[in-house]
Parts: sequence; structure tokens; C-alpha cells
Amino acid sequence: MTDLLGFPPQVLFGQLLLGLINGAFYAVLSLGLAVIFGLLNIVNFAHGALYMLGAFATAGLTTYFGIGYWGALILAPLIVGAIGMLIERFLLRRLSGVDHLYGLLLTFGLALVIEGSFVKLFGSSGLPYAPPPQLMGGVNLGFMFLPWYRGWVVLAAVVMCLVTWYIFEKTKIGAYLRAGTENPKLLQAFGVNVPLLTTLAYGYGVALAAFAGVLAAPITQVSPLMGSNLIIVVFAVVVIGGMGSIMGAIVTGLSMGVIEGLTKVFWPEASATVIFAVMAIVLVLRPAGLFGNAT
Amino acid sequence: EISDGVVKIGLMSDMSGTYSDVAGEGAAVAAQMAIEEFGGTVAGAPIEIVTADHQNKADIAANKAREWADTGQVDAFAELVTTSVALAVFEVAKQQNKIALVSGSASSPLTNEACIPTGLHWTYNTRALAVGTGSAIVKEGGDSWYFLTADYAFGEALERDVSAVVEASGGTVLGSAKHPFPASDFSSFILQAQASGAKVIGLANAGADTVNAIKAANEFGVVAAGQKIAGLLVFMPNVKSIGQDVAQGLQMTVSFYWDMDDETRAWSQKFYEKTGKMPTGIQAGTYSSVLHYLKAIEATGTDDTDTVLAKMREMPVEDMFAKGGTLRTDGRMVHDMYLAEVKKPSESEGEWDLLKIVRTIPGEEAYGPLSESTCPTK
Amino acid sequence: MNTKLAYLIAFALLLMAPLVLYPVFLMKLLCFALFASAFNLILGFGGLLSFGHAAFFGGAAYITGHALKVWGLPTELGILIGALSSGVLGLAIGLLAIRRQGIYFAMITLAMAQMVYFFFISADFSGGENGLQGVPRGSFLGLVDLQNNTAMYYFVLGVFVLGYFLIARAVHSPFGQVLSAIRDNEARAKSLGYDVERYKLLAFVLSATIAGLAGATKTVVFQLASLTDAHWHMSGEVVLMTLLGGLGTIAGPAIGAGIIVTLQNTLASGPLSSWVPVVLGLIFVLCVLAFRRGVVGEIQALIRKSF
Amino acid sequence: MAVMDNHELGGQHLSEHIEELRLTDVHAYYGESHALHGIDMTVYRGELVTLLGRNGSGRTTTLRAIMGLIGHRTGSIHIKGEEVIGMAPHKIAHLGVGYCPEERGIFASLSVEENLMLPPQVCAGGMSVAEIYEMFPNLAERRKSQGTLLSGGEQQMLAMARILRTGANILLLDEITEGLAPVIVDTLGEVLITLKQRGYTVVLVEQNFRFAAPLADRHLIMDHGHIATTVLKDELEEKAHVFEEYLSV
Amino acid sequence: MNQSPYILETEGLTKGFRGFTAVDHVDLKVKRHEIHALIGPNGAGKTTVFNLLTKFLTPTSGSIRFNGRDITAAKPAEIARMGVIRSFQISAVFPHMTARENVRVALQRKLGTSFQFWRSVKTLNRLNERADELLDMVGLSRFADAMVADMSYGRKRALEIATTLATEPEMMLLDEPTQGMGREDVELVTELIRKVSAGRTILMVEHNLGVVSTLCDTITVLQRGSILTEGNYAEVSADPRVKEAYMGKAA
Ligand SMILES: Nc1ncnc2c1ncn2[C@@H]1O[C@H](COP(=O)(O)OP(=O)(O)OP(=O)(O)O)[C@@H](O)[C@H]1O
Ligand SMILES: Nc1ncnc2c1ncn2[C@@H]1O[C@H](COP(=O)(O)OP(=O)(O)OP(=O)(O)O)[C@@H](O)[C@H]1O
Ligand SMILES: [Mg+2]
Ligand SMILES: [Mg+2]
Repeated sequence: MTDLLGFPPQVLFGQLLLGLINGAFYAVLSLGLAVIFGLLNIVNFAHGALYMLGAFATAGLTTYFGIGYWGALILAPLIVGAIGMLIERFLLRRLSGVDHLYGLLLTFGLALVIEGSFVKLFGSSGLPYAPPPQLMGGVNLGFMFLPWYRGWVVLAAVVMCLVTWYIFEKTKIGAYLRAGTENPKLLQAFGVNVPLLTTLAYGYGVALAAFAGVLAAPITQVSPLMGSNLIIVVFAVVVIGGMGSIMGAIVTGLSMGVIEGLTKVFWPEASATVIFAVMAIVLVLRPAGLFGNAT
Repeated sequence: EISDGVVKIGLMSDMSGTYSDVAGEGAAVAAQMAIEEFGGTVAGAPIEIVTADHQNKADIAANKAREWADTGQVDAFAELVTTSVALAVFEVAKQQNKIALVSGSASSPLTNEACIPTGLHWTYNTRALAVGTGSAIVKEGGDSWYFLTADYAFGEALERDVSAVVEASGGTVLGSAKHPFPASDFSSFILQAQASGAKVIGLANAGADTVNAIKAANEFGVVAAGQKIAGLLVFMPNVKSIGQDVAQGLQMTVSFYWDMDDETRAWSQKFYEKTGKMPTGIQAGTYSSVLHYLKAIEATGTDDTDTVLAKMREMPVEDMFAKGGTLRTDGRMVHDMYLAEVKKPSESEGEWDLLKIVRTIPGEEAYGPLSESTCPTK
Repeated sequence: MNTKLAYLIAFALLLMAPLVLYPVFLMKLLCFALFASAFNLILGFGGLLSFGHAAFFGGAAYITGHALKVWGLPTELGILIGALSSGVLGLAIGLLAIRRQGIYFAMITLAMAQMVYFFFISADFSGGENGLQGVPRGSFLGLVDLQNNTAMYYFVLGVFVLGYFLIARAVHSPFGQVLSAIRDNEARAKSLGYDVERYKLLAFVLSATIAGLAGATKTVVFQLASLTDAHWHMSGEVVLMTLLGGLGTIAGPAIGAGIIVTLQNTLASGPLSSWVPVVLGLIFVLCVLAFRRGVVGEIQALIRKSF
Repeated sequence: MAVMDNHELGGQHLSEHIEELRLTDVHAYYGESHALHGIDMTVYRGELVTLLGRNGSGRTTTLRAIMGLIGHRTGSIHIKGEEVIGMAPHKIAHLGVGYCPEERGIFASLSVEENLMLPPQVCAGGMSVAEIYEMFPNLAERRKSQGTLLSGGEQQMLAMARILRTGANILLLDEITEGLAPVIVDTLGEVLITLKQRGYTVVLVEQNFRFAAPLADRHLIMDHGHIATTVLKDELEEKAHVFEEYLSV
Repeated sequence: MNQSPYILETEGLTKGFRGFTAVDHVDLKVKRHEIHALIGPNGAGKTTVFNLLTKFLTPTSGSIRFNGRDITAAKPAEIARMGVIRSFQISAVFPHMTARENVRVALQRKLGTSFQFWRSVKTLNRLNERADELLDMVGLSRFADAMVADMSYGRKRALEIATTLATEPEMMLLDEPTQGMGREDVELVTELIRKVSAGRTILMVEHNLGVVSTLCDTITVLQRGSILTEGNYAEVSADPRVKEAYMGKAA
């Protein structure tokens, strides 16, 4: 049993795995952002609030309707996705044709409204939520104890990422989405129902946020402000990956989780800023991000 | 004898942010209840209360406090959750010679290096929390500790205070991990704590951080594997949001619990009818501090700061919150604290039946002797 | 002609304001007005949305606080050091961010500001979440005691007027012309021989410095520097102020700041006190949807229409 | 299908009787500026009509108005008998309208081939990809490259090719010879003749009169946002003064 | 001053894009005070050559000399300041400024006050006269105070030429200056180019053979990234290879 950099290898393996699990959250969240940024060219500042809505919907479905985790896994993204579509249809759509920065500002305002209202409605401490009984307990991997639930999180997140990647890069819809990003009017003149496409894309991106919220509900505090700080880190992840790049969001999400995890071992005080530091370095070397194309 | 013919209390709290659950509007209600006990007048003058949401911003607090003092005839400030706010208001109170009744903030410096002659620290502080939880757990055999500490002043203060208590009681501190504030994921730190082999994992953090740490500890089977979690600053709403089945057995130090005796139950019931929630220690403490302030005015017939302050120090604090509490010259209100434990779900008889008191910590023990205070004006 | 008159009236009102309104509140208002105006220099005239201006505002606040409290420097010097250090910080962040535009720029500045924020949380000199408290106001040139609110007010007014006119001048300068050309068509400006990045960088540094001036002054007024000043919500608020007042108008941001600060102050103790974030959020949404030109912009449009 | 019908009917001969496109008193605005001042025009099936005029006379705007791409427009526009003034652009496209914009509108995030395959089929009978590559060999060669990395002329070819694939039989073409080498211009001329033979209806905005003259059945001369006059194919000689007056040819 | 007859020379200029060579060992020599045309089929690499010359793209290999000085490593703005100014194939103006301000932006660089944020914009008013002159030259004097965003395409092109002229470049690179213009405007611009060519060198890409034949002294034909032939209009247009590859029936 030799030590690596002063830490027993078990610890290191354990931290790597945990980093990957956290990375899964970053990946799903930044993926949603990338989808929305891709088609609407909007940095969805409300993403954290919608992630929170996903977690609240999960807890709420149990408390008020007796619907358990697995039901929520389907329903919460649908509900929140529908809310997202309403937001797109009645608010964001009015911004078509004006500078995309206004989209950022609008969603920033929305985040304040949503989070503020939830503090009023549910208090700042939030609701309790436990993992589903099927995933209680865990397995001893030798180097660490892995709760089943964490294992499930990675699996679910990776599957979701791959599905999304396939849709966007390999299907006709994906081509529409990319074209719509650049010149929606022209795409519409070719006979594609761009307004519908936009609404669906936003709904999908938001549903991804809610999906991450469902995954998070059993492991973090389900509280109104749970997404407000997380979102900034996710923004940095998206920038590192290259904004709008689906693959970039996935790969960077996972690897930033790992890097952050390792920092927590070697230099815990820096773990809050390590991602921003990586971002700065990446930007110096590759201004368009790791997967972005320089234009 | 009453300045401007009215006794006016300026209550400042976090009404919309993180602390709105433990303080916030509930604190305003509690203060109102104290005023109602006086029938709305004191020494022949009407009592008024003005409230403000400082949004956890020290500059808003300082601005409001100055404005209230300069132009709003406010005689005393109350509640003041969040240390930065309390410190900012202290600055104003010192310059304007107004009484500041701090209930929400936990920071020990308020009665040490940052103390002011007119600042009274009412409900609790980090030292009391440390003594209560730290010594109790060491006594039960939890003699080796590892801390998860929020990487900011409050977390460090808490860790320092508890470490001192643990070591004084014969325990050892094996180490600590500093986590960013706020942090959403604790699994990594929990793993480090697990690896340390300590018997007790002390959480030198608060609010969402504590909740997340406890949830993660539960998930990773920390308690099942024989380690104990010690929450150093936990409020009732936190326990509710962790969920009783996860939180059961968790020990914590509280200044107040609604279900302690007939008096607290009666008062809390009244509070519950107004707010739909049971009171927290901060809220009960706000009531107590305002009540005591009014009693002193009633007794002296004036709202002159120095006179009232002298009277407040002279009278014991005697109400449903504090029994025989005393006000020290460094501003500390010394009263009994309680070590509480979260009930098992099976023991619980209702939504709010969350804790049982396992030990009363005498005020002297919790807050230490005045001689230890570094307050220059004590 | 008209604007000159308007400025004269505004200045006269500001001179007399402390007779009617509470001076500390007015000073806060002036500080934020300056902050928003500085911010507008980079957004409204440089076309770059910085979502990290809190770093400059808060950074200067801390530096000035430290300079006055610990080093015991004279007030003016402390403020100057605060503002200049924000300028240096602006140079560092700018060098990194200026290479990207639009949303990228916003994200990068946000992230860099977040690093600054974390630095202030854990640095020793900044007092963590308690902030720097009890900063002495000192005196102006060692003559006028600034502990007096009225004296302090006129000092702040002086700083504001100075900063404000520096901005107004920068906008209407040869530099300002090149800046708006770059905003319009960067490649063309380059082909005409302008090093666009240096122009943008200068605008950014200028904006950061004046934002720092505002933050430093605010520290002296309130005698404290706290994390709120450096938090990303502050960056959001300054955007709101600028937007509400009128992006790319000279006077708009100051007016927007006035409205928001007044609102925050009034709401803080009214019946809506616990709804402050929601109300601010709603204003944001409303502004973006229906009111994009901001107060001043709408008024200008109205005037243009009716003549 | 539509193309087949035309073939059977012999396109050319019957065309004058079937109205494909009719604009009545169409006004269009860019913000507050009034760009079209009451356009009246009718185009019959199988016809090729040019819109000529000076820069800024409103030709592009007319096409954009037909396509529904101008926010504020009034009057009435019928395509194949259907009123489209209030219709969304994607619905208009599905009536069988193909639009080739002045600025080409090649998508940078798509490869050449993806650009080509992007517009959905709106009618049966579009050209096959093989046919298109044969017509524009440059495109075949660069098919995997990013759309906007093509040269200006190649992009123009792609923009044109793109709508030939969709089966649209009303083509709105805005300055398609712009920036093209003369050989390619010749090819395009041949393409247009083929399309006409197949019964396509074409509205062509052109500067290059030499290119347009032999192809068009009618020339509509635009001036200051309205149609000033019409010149038929066989009147070119006698009405030369019209061109003088409006185009200073 | 360098007394070589060539103001601009390239040697083995090459640009590859991921395996595709857009410009392949081009040795281009542009004589001082000439109007030199670069023609060729679409995709031949004309715009790419322009981009290389002005350093909007970096050459894969080869060198560029301007006035005898190696500028292969210079930055775009530096090249512009040496007196080589380009126009773009797709119109390049400042849409939210007036036409006069557009021209003035180009004029003001020479004042050397462009970093001076403390000076009044009024110090630029002395440039107005020259700006109006330039606008008049391209027939835009009526639009001096108009917002450029509202102008038609053709007028934007004309404005772009005026702006380019304003920098009084020693050498102008024009990428299809008459593209998108009516005949009337084409003639206007042709005349304009002739007028301003006095004492200057002009390198232009142009598809309008009418313009090329009347205006240009030397013509280089580019095909698939390499020089096919070079000469005056008569020589070039007589070359059967050029006919086949480029001119078609028009020749
Ligand atoms: N996006 C726009 N915003 C405002 N005005 C516009 C816009 N596009 C065109 N215009 C104006 O509308 C009028 C008609 O322009 P249009 O583009 O239809 O002309 P055109 O005949 O196609 O000329 P060109 O040869 O320049 O393309 C012009 O006066 C032009 O200035
Ligand atoms: N950035 C790039 N990446 C990859 N290929 C490119 C890039 N830029 C140009 N090309 C390719 O290089 C070739 C030359 O392009 P260029 O734009 O120079 O042609 P051109 O001669 O100007 O043509 P046109 O007359 O049509 O404008 C084209 O085949 C084009 O696809
Ligand atoms: Mg046009
Ligand atoms: Mg070209």
C-alpha cells in the first residue's frame, strides 16, 4: 500500500469517483444550458431556479400527491419543461430580434422572481426528501463505500447526455436546431416551424435542468436557493467547454467534477475557485473554449 | 421623560433570504408580542415598532439604522441576524448612543473585541454552542473529533471554540477539512472525515451546508459505521428539512425549545396561531430582549439610553425564555442553554415534536466567566 | 443647450437635496449612480455586457477600507488607491475577457468576479463574511471633518460630479467615436487601422476604475465594506439600474440607480419588505419586455416623436 | 406531382391562365420607414418575371414581403389562390415557395451537404442531389466542408441549389448571379431555362440585365417602392426608353 | 524609399485549410501606381489572397513584402497603418453612425488623438469638411447626416469606398467594389476608382469584366489557388485557358 502524493490510493480513487458523480450534475445542467444557448442564443440565467423547481416538484409530488421518486423522475421534468415552454412562449419570444443579452437579463429577473416567491411560499430551509427505498444502502467497492443512489445518478446522467448528444448531432432535428441558431428567419422561410422548434428546445433544456433537480433532491437540501450559486459554476463549465457545444458540455461537465473533486483533497480551500481558474487558463490558450469553434 | 413622546423599536432582520426562516417576520411577530404584553404603552407613552428587511446587506442595515436614529426617533435596534449586519448596526449604535439588542447573530466578537457599551447580545453565541455540544459529546465518549469547517470567519470561530472545549474536556482533535461556503456537495469531505477515523464529525457550518453535510453523511453510512455527527449550529427548520428519520439522534445546543415547560408552550402556541410555525430560539430571544428593554423603561420612566441600560443590567431577565438571566457589562446576556437531541420518528407526536432536551447547561458554564471576555469596555 | 440647462437644474437640486432628504441615503444614491454610469460606459457605449462589475465595486471598497482603517491613510488617498486598484484588476480581467464578445464576455467577467468574491470571503484582511467594519471617515484634506453627514455629502457629490463628467467626456471624445465604431463593426474598424482590443481594454479599465471610485466612496460613507458589494447579485443590480434608466444614454444609468436605490430603501421597511427580490425581478422582466429603452430612452423617444 | 401536371399540360401554353402569385396594394415597413408603397403584380404559372430597378427601389423587400419575412406589411398577397398576408413564413413555404436570399444565408454550423439537405421537401418532384452536384461540381468537391468557408460564389451556388432540392415550384431569386464567374452565370441561365420548361414560376431580382433579358417573359420595373411599369419580352426594343428612364442603362 | 517597381510582392504564398490548399505558391507582384485586377472562377482563392495580404488570415508558408519590407508577421491593424487598406466583399460600414461619422472615423486616426478620452469630440469637427468632400465624391452628400443602417445596399458600398479613401491609403485592396450595384452606380464607382488611383496602387477582385477591361492595367488570373496567367486585358482574354475556366461566352 503505497501512498500517492501523501494520500492512500483508496482515498484518491474514492475522490475520483465522487468527482465523476458531481460532474454528472454539471454535465446535465450545462447540457441544458448549451441546448438553450444553441437555439435561442440565450444564456439561461433562470437555469438554477428551474433546477430548483425540478427538485421541489419531486418533493412536492411526494408530499401532496403521494407520487414517489420514479414517478417524479418522469413527471417533474415534464411539468417544469411545460413551465419552460410557457416562459418561452409568453416571455422570451417577445425578445426575438433584439440583442441576445436581453434574454440573459430577462432570465436573470425570472430567477429572482421564482426564487424569491419560493422563499415566501416554502421558507428558506426547504423540504425534506429521502432517496427511493430501492436505492437505499450501497456497496463496498474496496476503496470506498458507494451508495447505490450515487451510482444511479452517474448512470442516469450519462444516458441522458448521450441521448441528447445523439438528437442534436445526428438527426435532422439537430440540423434544424443548429441552423435555427444562426438564422431563424431564413430557416422558417424554408418551411420549418421555427417558433415551435424554439419552444420545444427551451422546454427540453429546462426539462434537463429539472431532471438534474430530481437527481439532486435526495442528496442535497431541497431549498429555494439551492440553484442560485451552483449556476455560476455551471456557466464556467459551459464556457470552458465552448458555449453551445453539446459534446463540450458533457465532457467538460464530467471532467470539471473530477478536477474539483481532486482539489477538495489536495487543497480544499481552492475547490470553490478551481473551475474558474481552469476557465481562465483555457481562455488564454483557446479563447473559444475546448470544443468551441473559433469564429 | 420619553424622548419624542414615543418608544420606538427598530427591528431589522432578513425577511427574504437564507435566515428568513429562523428569524425574519417571525422575529417581528415575537417583538410585537412583547409590546402587546405591555398593552401597547410603556411609562405612559405609546410603543411603536418599525421593521426592515436588511437583505443580509450590511450597507442597507447601516443606512436604515442611521436613518432611523437620525430622523426616525428610534430608541433601540432589535434582532439583527447576520454578523455583518450586527457589526454595522453596532457602529451606528455606538455613535448615536442607542441600544442594540442582538438576537440573531451568533458571533462571539460582539461581546469581545467588537463590543460596544450599548450592545447587548441576547440569545446565544458560538462559545455557548461549543460548550454545550462539545463537552456533552466528549463526556459520552466521543473524544476524538474531525471538523468540516465552512471556509469563512464564522466557521473558523466555531471550530476554534469547539476545539478548545473538546481539548479542555480531555478529547483530541484529529484534523479538519475546510469546505467552500456555500457548498452543495459534501460527499468528498465526508469521505475525508470517514478516513480520519475520528469518533465524532463536527460540522462547523450552518444552514444549507449543515443540512447537506448531514444528508451526505447519512447516505454514506457514516452513523451506521459508528461515527457520530455533531451539528454545532442547527435550528428547528433545518431539522425539518433534513427529515426526522435522517436527523434522529443528532445532538445540538439550543437556547430555547417550545416544548420545555408550560410557559414556553403557552407562549409558543400563541406564536403558532399568528405565524403557523413554532418559534425558533432567535425569535423567542427577540421577544425576551424587547420585553426586558420595555420593563426597564417602565421601571425608570424614561427611555434615556444610559438610564435604561443601567436598569436592564440591574434587573434579572425573567421571562419564558430566560430564567434568572443576567446582563454582563460586556453586553452578554447570560442564561441557561440546553443540549437537545432529535427524536426518533416513532417518538414524535406531531409535526413540531422534534426535539427532546437531554441536559440543561448552566449559563455560567455556557458563556464562561466575564474575565475571559476581551471587551475593552467591560 | 437643453442638456446644459438640465444639468444645471439637476446640479442645483443636488446641492439643495440634503435640506430635504436624508444625506446618508443621498450619498448611497450618488455612489450607485456613479457605479451605474461607469458600468454603462462599457455596456452602453462599448457594447460589452460585463457581469462582473461587482468585483471592481467591491474590490475598491475593501482596499479603501483597509487603507483607511489599517494603514490610516488620509481619506482622499484611500479612495484613490481603491479606485486605482480596481483599474488594475480591470486590466487583469480585461486582458482575459476582451478577446471574446457578447455572451462570452458576460460569462467570463462573471466567473472572474466570482473568483474575486471567493478571495474576499477567505482572505484574512477582509474579515470574511463580517466584512470590514468601523472604517474611519477621516477628514477632507485634513480640514473638514467628514464625520459630519452634510460635509460628507458634499464631498461625495464632488466625487460623483468628477466621475460623471469624466464618463460623459469619454463618450463624447475621439476615443468614444472609435469605441462606437468598434461596437458597430469590429472587422471594419480593424481594417481601418485600429487595434480594437486596446480600445476595448481602455474602455474596460476606465469603467472599472470609476466603478472602483464609486465603491471606495461608498465604503467611506457607510464606514464598512462587505461581501454584498462583491457578490454577483451586485453585478446584476447594476445592470438593472442601467437598463431601467436607459442603456447608452448619459444620464439614464444615474437615474436608474436612483430609482432602484430608492425602491430598495422604501421597500425594505414597507409591507412588501419580504418581497424585495421578487419585486426587483419583476422590474427586470418588465424592463426587458416593455421598456427596453429605459426611462431616459423612452423620454428621448417621446420628445423625438413630438417634434 | 405538380411538375408532372405541367409537363402534361404543356406548361407554357396554359400558364397564362393560372395565377400563381398575386399582390394587391402591398405596403411594407421597416420600423417607421415605409419601403413598399402599394405593389400590384400578378405572376402566372410557368412564367419568369424579373424585378428590375435601382438600388433601394424595393425589389428585395418585395420578395421578403411575399415570404412573410417583413414584420409589418399590409394589403393582400395570394399564392396559388390562398391569402397569405397573415401567414407565418413556414406555412407560406409549404405552399411550394422557394426563396434564395440576397445575402445567401449559408449556415456556418452546417456542412455544405447539411446545408443542401436542410430545407424540408415542400412539394414532390425536386431535383435529386446527384443532379445538383452535376450542375454545381464545386459543391460536390467541398461537400464536407463548413458551409460558410466556401468562396462567395460557391455560397451563391449552394443557396440556389438548396431550394431546387425542395420541389418548390415558385422560386423567388434575389440577385443570384451576384459575384459569380461568367461561366457559372451561363450555367445558371441554362438552369433557369430548364426550370421554366418544367413549369416552374420564377420571380427574379437582377442587376445583370444581360443575364435577365433573354430569360424573362416580363420585366417589372420598380421605382421608389412601387411598380413603375411593365415591359414584355417582345417589347424590349420599342420600350428601351423605359429602361433609360428608370435604370439609366 | 525603396525604388523597386513593385510595391507589393509575394513569394510562394500558400494557405491550406485542413488538407485543402486554397492558395498555392502564389508569386504576385503588384506594380506601383497601377490598377491591378485579380480575377478567377469562384473559389479560386481571390478573397483568401486578400485575407492573407491584410493578415486577416495567417499564411501557411511564403512571404509578403510591402515597399520592400517584410510584413509577413505584421498584425492587421499595423498593416492598415502602413497604408494598406482593404474593403470587404460583404459591405462593411458602421450602421449606427451617420455617413459623415463613418468617414470621420477613418479620418481621425491620423490625428493621433484616438485614445484621448478626455478630449471633446468637437475636436473632430475640423475633419467634417474633408468628410463631406469624400461623401460628395461617391455621390452621398445628401446622406451625410443619415443613419447608415437605413441606407440601401448600394449606398452602403459607396460609403465604404469613401471611408476607405479617407485613410488616404498608399495601396487599396478592393474586394468586388461594384458588387450589388446598378449600372449607374457601377459607372460612378468605376470613375471613382480611376480618379482615386492617381498616385496610388490598387489591387482589386472583380467579376464585372466591363469594369476590369476599362480600368485595369494588369490582370492576374487565379485558378485553383495558383496563378494561371497574367497580362493586360487583351492578352488575358485571348488566352483560351482563361476563356474556358472563367470568361465563358462573355469573352
Ligand atoms: N433592414 C432594413 N431596415 C430599414 N430600411 C431598410 C432595410 N432594408 C432595406 N431598407 C430600405 O428599404 C428600401 C428598399 O430596399 P430593398 O433592399 O428592397 O432595395 P433593393 O431594390 O433590393 O436594392 P439593393 O439593390 O440595394 O438590394 C431602401 O430604401 C432601403 O434603404
Ligand atoms: N476559412 C476557410 N476554411 C476552409 N476553406 C476555406 C476557407 N476560406 C476559404 N476557403 C476555401 O478556399 C477556396 C477559395 O476561397 P475564396 O473565398 O478565396 O474564393 P474567391 O476566389 O474569392 O471566390 P469568389 O469569387 O466566389 O468570392 C474556396 O474553395 C473556399 O471554400
Ligand atoms: Mg436587394
Ligand atoms: Mg471572394
